[in-house]
Order: sequence, then structure tokens, then C-alpha cells
Amino acid sequence: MSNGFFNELNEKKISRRKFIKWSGAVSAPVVLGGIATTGNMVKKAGAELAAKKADELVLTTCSTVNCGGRCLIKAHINNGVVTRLTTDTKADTFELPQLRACIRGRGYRQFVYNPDRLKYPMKRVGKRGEGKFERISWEEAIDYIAKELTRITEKYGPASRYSNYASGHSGSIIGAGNMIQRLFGLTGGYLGFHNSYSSAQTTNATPFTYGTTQTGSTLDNLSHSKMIILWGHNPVETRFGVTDFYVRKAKENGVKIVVIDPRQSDTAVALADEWIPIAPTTDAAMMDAMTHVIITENLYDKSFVDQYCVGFDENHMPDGVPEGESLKSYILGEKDGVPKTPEWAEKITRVPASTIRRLAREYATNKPSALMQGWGPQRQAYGEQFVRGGTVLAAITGNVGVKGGWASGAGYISLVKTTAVPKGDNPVGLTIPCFLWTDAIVRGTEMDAKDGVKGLAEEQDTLPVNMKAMFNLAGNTLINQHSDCNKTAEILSDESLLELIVVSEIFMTPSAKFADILLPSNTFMERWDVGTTWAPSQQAILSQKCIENMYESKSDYEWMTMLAKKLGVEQKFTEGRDELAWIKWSIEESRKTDPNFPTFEEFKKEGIYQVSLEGNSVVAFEQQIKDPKNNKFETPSGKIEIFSKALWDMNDHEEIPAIPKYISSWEGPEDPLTEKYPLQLIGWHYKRRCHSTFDNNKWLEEAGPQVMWMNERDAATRNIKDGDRVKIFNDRGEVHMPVKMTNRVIPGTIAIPQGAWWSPDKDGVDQRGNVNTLTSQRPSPLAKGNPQHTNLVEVARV
Amino acid sequence: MAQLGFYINNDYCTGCKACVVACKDKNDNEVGVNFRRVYEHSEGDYVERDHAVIQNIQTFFTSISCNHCENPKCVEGCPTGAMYKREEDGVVLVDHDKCVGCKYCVWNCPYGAPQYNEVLGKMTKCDFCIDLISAGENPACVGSCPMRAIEYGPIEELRAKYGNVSDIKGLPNSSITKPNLVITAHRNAK
Amino acid sequence: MIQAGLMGADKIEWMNARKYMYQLLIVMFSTPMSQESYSLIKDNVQTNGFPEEISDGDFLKSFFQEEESFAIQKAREDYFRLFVGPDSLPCPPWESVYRGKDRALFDYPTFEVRDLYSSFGLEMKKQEGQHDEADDHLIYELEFMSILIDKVLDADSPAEQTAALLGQKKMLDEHLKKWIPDLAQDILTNASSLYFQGSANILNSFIQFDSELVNELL
Amino acid sequence: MHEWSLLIFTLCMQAAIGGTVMLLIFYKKLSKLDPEQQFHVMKLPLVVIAGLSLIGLAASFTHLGSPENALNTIRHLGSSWMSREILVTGMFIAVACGAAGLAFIQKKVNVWLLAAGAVIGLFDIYCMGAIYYNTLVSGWNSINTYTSFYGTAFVLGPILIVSLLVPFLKAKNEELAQAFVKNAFYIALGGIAIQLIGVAIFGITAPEVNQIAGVNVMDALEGYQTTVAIRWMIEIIGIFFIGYLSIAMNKKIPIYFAYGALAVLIFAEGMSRYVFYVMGA
Repeated sequence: MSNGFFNELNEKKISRRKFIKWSGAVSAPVVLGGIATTGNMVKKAGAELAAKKADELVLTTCSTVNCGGRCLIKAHINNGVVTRLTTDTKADTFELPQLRACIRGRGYRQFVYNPDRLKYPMKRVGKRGEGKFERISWEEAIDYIAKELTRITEKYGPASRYSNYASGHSGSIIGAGNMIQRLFGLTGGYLGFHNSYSSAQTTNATPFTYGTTQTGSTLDNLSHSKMIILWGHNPVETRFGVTDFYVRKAKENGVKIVVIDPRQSDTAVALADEWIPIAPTTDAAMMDAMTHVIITENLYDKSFVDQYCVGFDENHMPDGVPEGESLKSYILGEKDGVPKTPEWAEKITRVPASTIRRLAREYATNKPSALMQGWGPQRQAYGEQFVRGGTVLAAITGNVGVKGGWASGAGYISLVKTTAVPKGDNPVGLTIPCFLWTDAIVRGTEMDAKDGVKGLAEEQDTLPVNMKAMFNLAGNTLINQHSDCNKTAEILSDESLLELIVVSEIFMTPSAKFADILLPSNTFMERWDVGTTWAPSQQAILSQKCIENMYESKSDYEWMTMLAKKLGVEQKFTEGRDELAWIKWSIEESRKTDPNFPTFEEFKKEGIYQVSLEGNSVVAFEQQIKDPKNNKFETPSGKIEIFSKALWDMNDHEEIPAIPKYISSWEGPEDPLTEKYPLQLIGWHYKRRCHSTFDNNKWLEEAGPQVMWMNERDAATRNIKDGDRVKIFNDRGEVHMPVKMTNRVIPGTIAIPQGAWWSPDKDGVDQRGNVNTLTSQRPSPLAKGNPQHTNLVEVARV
Repeated sequence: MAQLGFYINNDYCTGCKACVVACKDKNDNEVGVNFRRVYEHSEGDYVERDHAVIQNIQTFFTSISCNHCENPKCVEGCPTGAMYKREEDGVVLVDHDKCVGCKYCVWNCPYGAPQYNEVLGKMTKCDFCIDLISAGENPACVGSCPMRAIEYGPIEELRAKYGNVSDIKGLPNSSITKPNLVITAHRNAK
Repeated sequence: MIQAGLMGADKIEWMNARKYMYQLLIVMFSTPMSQESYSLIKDNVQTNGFPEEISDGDFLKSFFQEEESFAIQKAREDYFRLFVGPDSLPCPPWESVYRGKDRALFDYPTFEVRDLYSSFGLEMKKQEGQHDEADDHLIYELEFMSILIDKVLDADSPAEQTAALLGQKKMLDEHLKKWIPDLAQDILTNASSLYFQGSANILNSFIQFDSELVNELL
Repeated sequence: MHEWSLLIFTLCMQAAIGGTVMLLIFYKKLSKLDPEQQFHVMKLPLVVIAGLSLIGLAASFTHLGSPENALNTIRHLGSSWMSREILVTGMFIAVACGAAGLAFIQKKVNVWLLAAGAVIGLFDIYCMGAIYYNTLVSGWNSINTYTSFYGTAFVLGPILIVSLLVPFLKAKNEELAQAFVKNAFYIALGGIAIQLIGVAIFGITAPEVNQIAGVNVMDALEGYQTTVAIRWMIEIIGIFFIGYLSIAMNKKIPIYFAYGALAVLIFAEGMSRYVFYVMGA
């Protein structure tokens, strides 16, 4: 380097003239008031210049998306960045199996560091649903929400405020939905919801048989069963904790496994000795036929029925019920003249009569046997009948409360209980079925107890006001997971109905397009929480914060604290705790009820609290069966209610029968609409998505492309070839997507994996393959639940 | 160390592809480059007797990476000698200094193991996660299988433990390259 | 305080010109177009004053001929759509996305740039509990250049000047020149407003020109 | 189907090799002319053959992912047919270019070089065939691979040479040109015969599938039946053209028709090779 390098400038290629001319081009220093052209960088705190390369830190954590698996994720962190993910590597034993990440858990690095993540709070500028937003600061966003919320509450009252059901990254202990309802509760109350999109029908119907939904046993039971029937249950893809691990262990012990499902699911392929294809919405008919065989061939457990059941036959009926209403009389067709024989069922279910007869005999004679019900078939127009049908079969064959048996029904059980942050009470005290939120927007004031509204006071017979403010946090149920997207889109786009929609999301999902205020949410690696699984939950994992919040994202609790401050209830809302403090509080609370729940320090070090099944094996209703004297069922009659007086008193016998009956479903195989739309459509939980999360992950798209399954016969008659792009349509909507021609689905039925992001073109035709473009908003009669596997459609080449 | 090999319990493979994505995550592979692949094999048909449906649909999944064969045709056919079989544990590797990206090994491998990487312009393949093994860990795919259906180890041990079936329906005949692979066949794959 | 002996008056003027250029680019890419920035750029920047190597493909000229409020609105919309979100970004302004392994953030470029900043005693301004932007965001790389130009101007010894210029050379050659052309190309293909087509051209051509200039100076 | 570079490579090489063989056959007759005139006539074909082989070489490079390692490709002669083929092809190209260069310098065609080129060329086609024959791709490990390669050489070679030689020759020696076209016609017919034999054998052997993701060749070619049919029609038309030319030479049909026939045949052989690579897709 010459001494003063400037003085050689003249000989250099860049001529002076050019410099002179150029230097005048940008005259005034371009420093704008609001724009910090400098100042984003500051002198380095602490003198050490070249940061020593910190050695790798490995933290155990887990995601808190609404996934049943809850796998252990180990984040390898190098100076503040997650560079690699691994999963559980401890010893893998029968009592304490490893919680290995499935295909979804493997793609989390692309989830956290995806460039398409929402980064800044945004305000809608175009029409609602148009998807035009501009960046605003957090203060602006919180001010706007506070101002609007107060205005709406004053104008319409607190009952117009609603926080939507969410199946996304909704957290658990300190979940977004609970926290906003806590905040609403402190500022006048809100319209709450009951049920869920996963299990509305089974949560409502099971108690009418057993008085509770806790009908599940620990999975080590399965190794003692002689036979397992997985009815519409596909744990391999839906990931109910480590169910597939235990079902495999059972299979190794020679247990016969039968899967009944319109699709030959991955569970049927890997675990089942036999797959029985059945037409959707007809499961109850097959159950009735099986009951017919069990009764007529005297295979039922007489003593069990006498001692523990009500409503089996005429002399086990509660009083005040006319003749011929018992299970036996219905099955033998004494009143309606139609005996529910396997031949009768064959025409409805398409299952050969001989198969029904054989299965019934096998199930009744091989004791104990486990009839495990999946949540798919209960998500139908008359899903309640399927649920109670399963419980009745388990009862009359005496498989309830015995090791190796299974009480069927909802099947909830959790060995590990965690305490969530309390929601506090809700002065408004009203809840609606979560599936009817669109009705609450358009005709809220007409919704009464018949619509499933709970908590109505004496003088109140309907909801006081339509829904006006919607908080859709960490969920895609605003449009993607809710039925009938086109109709929902219309309702949302009408700005006179909902006056405020706040969405907090990680990505730009179809629901986020309808936001007025769009808040960037952080991911599980940037916040604290504790994760558990769906039933049977055998473990809790500390969802540790591994990295700082990305961009300007915040966890829902963080921005709600700002909102609470703005609304003047910060102290009551936070009780002086931040997110981590609440987790520590929750752990202490859990330790009160479960002494060997680890302390926060142990939990942080260990990362996981897993209850070994050794000595903790639970069999549902074991006490009620062993010692019925002082262990009654929680039903009105204290017994298993095959005939439910409570249902009878609702006297809507056609839609809500007192005993489980097959009801020919609207848009079912016998609906006259089949002339126009001959094919039945069902959805299924796809292994590459957790509801709609991960739909934008390209690795998972390669592993599981979004294709519709169609039987080769149905495709041939419509001259469709494998891989063609087809249109699937009915009166509610139209979807264009590629088809996979396969015999792994029963003829007459097609299947679309649920959860793909709704991508309508300009005339509302979905181009991605969202099954909810075609599903109906007509709720099931008892639970008012979502009937998303009850659809009739037609398919044609595009 | 003796010749390494894989064991797959075909009977329990659910086709969930956790192994495929775990391998991609570990090797940072692009879409389209899969060192481990899961193939679905489905046959059989329906008989409709008036309204009833009788089926004999037989489906199973097979997870295959590279079987580091005894006499690998990819090594035999490779013009540059880039594809070579390591002495110490018989793992077949690609030497990127020699590989010319002619893709001839793709046509020679019965199991689709060589995966061409457009960006690199060279062939890449399963290397048995020798770095993880030497660090005492399991290969990415073995540790990822929810059904515990993939194991690895010296091939003789695997054969002693699980027999020496390496031919099932849908898989090319093992006589071609003598794969170091032991399979417990799915009931539909025999 | 500028050491008289070290630099002639016109050299200082050239350094300032480069600094103003970087600040102009920061303004263009760090905030959405507003009335204020519109008039400021319109009055202070004569694109025909640029040397031939730096050209905006006279998009800016025609941009300023457009009706003002329409032009501003289009530029604003483009800014959010191209760089901020909420939809998937056609041109994410991070080096890691362009040079990294799988188009994700926080890849090796982030760390290289972070080391380069810290070798000059600089680091990202940290908000409490907030990750904030990745270090290799376009704005911070441009700001680093303008800070280093100040260092050249305020240097007390030729050695310091050279060190600062070497820092600029490293940022230009090992980073900006490697991803700005692709970013500029993405902006050109995706931008709908003339403003960003113009600024993309300026950004790209200036980076090439500046790199030549710095190499000349060293 | 993305093997365009290989399609061009194989077609060019086989045409060049076929041409060399034809030149060798015609050489005896051509030597009747005085050397200076003989060179003048043979100059163009020699250049075209060298040119074709260089185009083929270039095409093969575009097929490589990392051409910088190209020198390594002959290190595995022991077991890899690919190595052997590259070596032999390299030798043929050297000889072909050498022959053309030498001819220009000495203004005389060196018959020994020509003969060497022909021999190496024929062996080269065998190597090319062996590459595909030894893979596990369903449909390639059959005699049809060899016959279609040799067939292409003996169809395109003669027609190429004839369409280059005869325009000059016609002015000087009418019936020699006539004889050449007739010879070319017969050899081309032979070429087609070889291919037909190969197709017949291919038809009767049951192709097994030795690759896990491999598709039975019959299914792979299912969509290409029409293409194959069209290909044979064009081939026949091209050959018919040459046949007509060979008998009706004097009726003032401009010899440029031979170029037309050549183009048609190249297109037909191109289609055949395209279908061949579909099997490997």
C-alpha cells in the first residue's frame, strides 16, 4: 500500500471528469426525518472483537402445534442459531418407548427459518380478503385493537367478542386461545365455545353410555387382547402418542388386528391382518348387524348385561318408556319389521354379509377383545350413532373394565396431567358449539338451546347479539379447516357483519388473508410452554425456548400483556408473571396433584417427564366392574346405558334415538342426491401435515404430494388416468387437483387429504385441493359437530 | 470392521417416510435428491357381488437406500472409478474429485441408490452416515423410524439374527448385485 | 476532523458522494415510499448526473413523470409485496436466502457478515428479547459500507484508511457482488412500479461500479 | 426424455462411422480417378465425417455434469464399458480428423487411415451398444440395442456419403455416380434389415424389470406406438427415394434429392433413438 493512496488517483482508470460529474448527482445528504439511514448498527458492547466460536448447545424441546404425537426434538444451537435437529435417543423399552419425531418433526428447521414467515405487524389496506397489507408498529397495532375492542364492546356488549377454535400452533399451558379468553374475561366477558373440530360427536355421545369420556385404558392393555378392531382409526398417520408402537407390540404377540375403513390406510397396510372396506356414513348399520348376530346366536355376555347394563332387552328398561324401544327389539325389528341382519347391512355398507357374521362371532367369542374407535367416523352427519354403537358392542360382549378389553367411545385417558393458566370466569357465561361460529355471525340473535347454545339464563332464550369481533389466533379454522369455504369467505368479506378480525399467525395462511390486523407469531423454539399428546397421553415435554424471537414476532402472551396494559388490566391479567414464570407456576401446581412431576430444574435438564407403564397400567371402569356395589357408573342409572333415558326425553327420536341406530344420512349412499353426485367424499389426516401446518414445506410436499385418491373402476368409467388433473365438484364448490388412481379406496368413494391451504382462483375454484371447499355446514343433531366426512360429489377431467 | 448392511422389517413399514426426510435433513439434500426412498407396491382387485364389495388388495411399503452391495454394478460400470467400495466396512462411496457426472451408475443400480445432484453436477448417494457411526450415533434413518423397522450392523450378525432373505416382490433379484440387505418380508410381499 | 495532509478536498467530495449514494439506496430499500421521500429524491437526485456505468435504465425519470399520488401508492404497494410480506416474498432481501443452502435464513452468510461487522467493532442494535433482523439484511450491509466510508474520512493515519477500504472491499467482493445481481434481477422481474425497477438498476450498477472504484483505490 | 445430448452424440458418431466405412468401400472405385481429382471428390465427405465426430464429442460433453473431470473417464477400462467406449471413440475421432487433415496437406487420401477409421469405428459401435446392453434398464439388455446402432450406421453412412460425393462425381463420371447410389441403396436396405431383425428379437423376448423403480418396457413405450409407426414410414419413404434415384439417375432428377432423402432418414433415425432413450427415462 503506497503511503497516501489518494494521490495516485489521477492515473487510475476512473477519470477525474467522471468523478466530478458524478459527485454532483446526489447533492443533499439524503437523511430523512423518520428513516434511520444509520443507527441500526452500534458500537459493539463489550470489547471482545472476534466472538469465540461457542461450542454447540443442545436443548430438548417439543412443538406445541395441535399434533397428537408430541415428539421430542433436540435443537443443536451454534451461537444463537439452530443448525441441526435430532430426536429422542434414550433407551427404547416397552414401558418407556422413545418419542421419535415422525416425518413432520423432521422438517422444523424449515419451519422456523422459512423466509416466508410473517415478520412485522400489518394492517389491512385493501378490501377484507383481498390480502393487501402494510407494515405497522406493535404500538399502532395494539392501539388499534384496544380502540376497536372497546368500541365494539360498548356498542354491542361483551357477548359479541369471540376467540375462534384453533388447531394450529396454539400452545397448551399458555395457549393463545385460553389467554385471549382470560383477557376477555377480565374486560367484561366473551362468547365462549365448547366441543372441538376433532371429536365433537364422541365427546358428547360417549357420556350418554358411560357418564364420562375417560373411557381409554393404557396401551399396554393391547398386548393382552385376543383381537383388536381399529374402526376408522389410523394412528400411524394421526399419531396418537405412541399408539402404533404398542399396536405393533400387540401384533408381535400374535393378536389379530382388523381395520375397518373406507381406505386401506397406512395402519391397515402395516398392522392389520385384515382390511374391511366399508362405505362412509354406514358404520352404524354394520354395528347393528354385528349386534344382530351376537344376540341371535347368544354370544352376548348375559351376566354382564344383566348386572351392568340398562336397555338391552324389554326387561332391562328404565320405566316411563313404551314397549319395543329396547336394543333387542330394535335389532330384531319387532317394531319396524326390519331385522338388522348382515344381509340387510350388506346392501348399505357394501361389506359382505359373511364378513359381518364372521367378524361378529370372532369379536364376541375371542375375549377379551379391543374395539378401538378412531375419530374419523364420528366426524359425520350422524357420528353420534357410530360412537354409541361401538360402546354398546363393547358392553354386550363384556369387554368393558377387563384387562385386554376396550370400552370404546371417546377413549380419553391421560396419565400425565398438566395445569394450564386459568382462563378465569366469563361474566357473559355463554358458549356455542365451536362449529357454529359462522351461524353466530349471521344469525346469532336467533340461536337458542336447540342450536346447542349453553349457559342461557332463564329470561334469555337466544344469544343477545351477533358476533362482531373475532380473534383467530394460531389457527386456520377461520376458513381452511371450517366447512364450505366459499360460503365462509362471503360471510368474512362482508365488513358489516364482523367489524374486527385479529389474526396472529406464523405464515400467510388462507385465514390470515381475512385479517384486519395481522400479528406475527413466534414459533415453539422462541417461547416457553409444556407439551402433551392426545389420548392416551403418557408424557409431558418442556417446550424450551431455544432462540430469541425472530424479526418482530412475539408470542401471543407477550402481545396480550401489551393489550392488557392498554385496557388497564395488566396486573390482573399477568398476576405479575411473564411466560416463563407461568410455566414454573404450572409445574408447581401439577406437582401438587402428581408428586413425581419433576421440578422446573429437573424438567429443564431432563426435558421430558414420561410415566412408565410399569405399575401404572390403567383399565377404564375396572373398579365399576370389579366392585359395582360402591363404584357406580356416572350415568343417571348408575349403569352402562345402552338405552339412555336422557336422550329419550329429548324426544327427537328420528335424529337423536335413545339407543344407537343406523340413520340413513343426508348426502349418504342412499340420498337421492346420488343421482347428481354419485361419489362419496371423505378426508383423512395426512402424514405430512398436522391439520394445515407444514403445507408450505417443500420436503414434505415431495414425500406426500396433495393428490386425491380414486378407485381404478371409478376412474375408468370417467376415463381418468393416474396423475390427471381432475375437478371435484358439488353445489358448494369446486376443487381442481391431481388424482392418484389406487385400489386402496373402496369403489364409489374418493378421498382428499385434509388441511391443504385453500387457494381459490378468481372464480373461487380451489386449485390446491382443500377438502373443505366441498364440505357442508349442516351440524350433527346432538353434538352440533362438524360432519366433514359426509359429502356427495362428482369427478370429471378438467 | 466387517461389511455393514441394513435390515428392514418390511412387515411393519407404514410408508411414513420419516426415514426419507430424516436423511434429507442430515445431508441437507435438495428436493429430488433422496438417498433413501420408500416404494409403495399395491396389487389385487375388487369383485362386486350386487352391492357387496370383496377385495384382495395387497399393499406394502419398502424402504431402500443403498445396499452397499457385494459386487456393485455401479462401481463396475463407473468410467472414472469415482464410485468405489471402501475396504474397511464395504461402504460404497462417491469420490467427488473423480466423478464426471455422466449418470451411468443410475442405469446400473437395481435399487435407485445413486442420486444426481444438479447443483454439484456430480453423483451423490447414501454413505451409511459413516460420520455419525464413527461418533457412536445411529445412521439418521435408523434412529428415525417410528416403527423401529430399520436396523443396521455387520451383515453377518444381521443374517444370523434375521435370516438371509433379501428378495421380496417388487425388488430386483438379489443375484444381480448381492445386496448387503436382510428383509423380513411383509405377508403380501413374499 | 479530517486530517488535511491525508486527503485533498476533491477526494473528500468523492467519498461523500459514495456515502450519499449508499444512503440514497438505504432510503430506497428500507422504507415504503412516502410524500417526503418522493419529493426529497425528486429534488436531490439527478439521474443524468450519474456516470454511464451507473444507470437506472431511466425508469426513475419516467417514474417521476407519472401522476404523483398514483406513483407513490404503487411504489408503496410494491415495497410491501416485494420485501416485507405478508405473502411469500418474491425477493427476500437477505443474503442467506440467495447464497444459502435451502433458501432459508441464518445460513453461513449471516455469520460471515456478523464477523465482518464485529471486526470493525460494530454489531446489530439489539432490542431487548428480540432477535431482530438477520445481520445479512440488505439495509445493514449498505449501512456498513456508509459507516466505513466515514471511517475513511475520519481516519488519522493512512493505515486506518486502508483498513477501512479493505473492509469495504471485503463486503463488496465477498458479499454484495455475490448476491445483489440476483436480487436486482428478481426485483426487475417482480416489481410492478417503475420506482423499484429503477432503484434495482441503480443498486446493481452502483455496486459493480463501487467495487471497481475501491479496487482502484487500493 | 432428457437425453438430447446422448441422442445427438450417438447419431453423429454412427453416421460418421457408417460414412467412413462407405468411403472405404468406394475408395477402390474412386482410385480409378487420378489422385488429384480423387482428393477433390473425397474432400467434402472427409471433412463432414470429421465434423460430425467433433459435433458428437461436443454433445457428449454437454451431457456431463462436471466435464472438468472428463480425463478420468478412461481410468476404469478393466470393467467399465463406458471407459472402453470413450477410449475407442476418442481413437476414431482422432483417426477421422487425422485422415481429413492429412488429405488436405498431401492433397491425397490415405487409404490406410481410412481403413483404420472404419475398423475402429465398427468396434466403437459395438462398445456403444455394450454400454446400454450391460445396464439393468428394461428393454436395453437385448440384441435390439446393437442392431439398431449398427443399423443406423449402415443407413445414414451410405446416404450421407452418396449425397456428398455424387454431385461432384455426376459431372465427371455419370455411371460411377449411378453405381455408387445403387450400392448405397443396397447397403442402406441392409441397415434397415438389421434393425428389423433386432426389433423382431426384441418383440419375442420377455423383458424383465431389474430396477426397483423401473417400468416394464412395454408400458414405458405404450404411449409411443404411433411415433414408432411414423418413424418406420418415414424411413421407408427415404429409402424408396434413394432407390428411385438409383434407377432413374439420368432422368434429370437433380441429385439434391439425395440431400432430401438424407434429411428424412436422419429425422427417422432420430425418432428411433428418441424412443430408445424413452426406455431409459
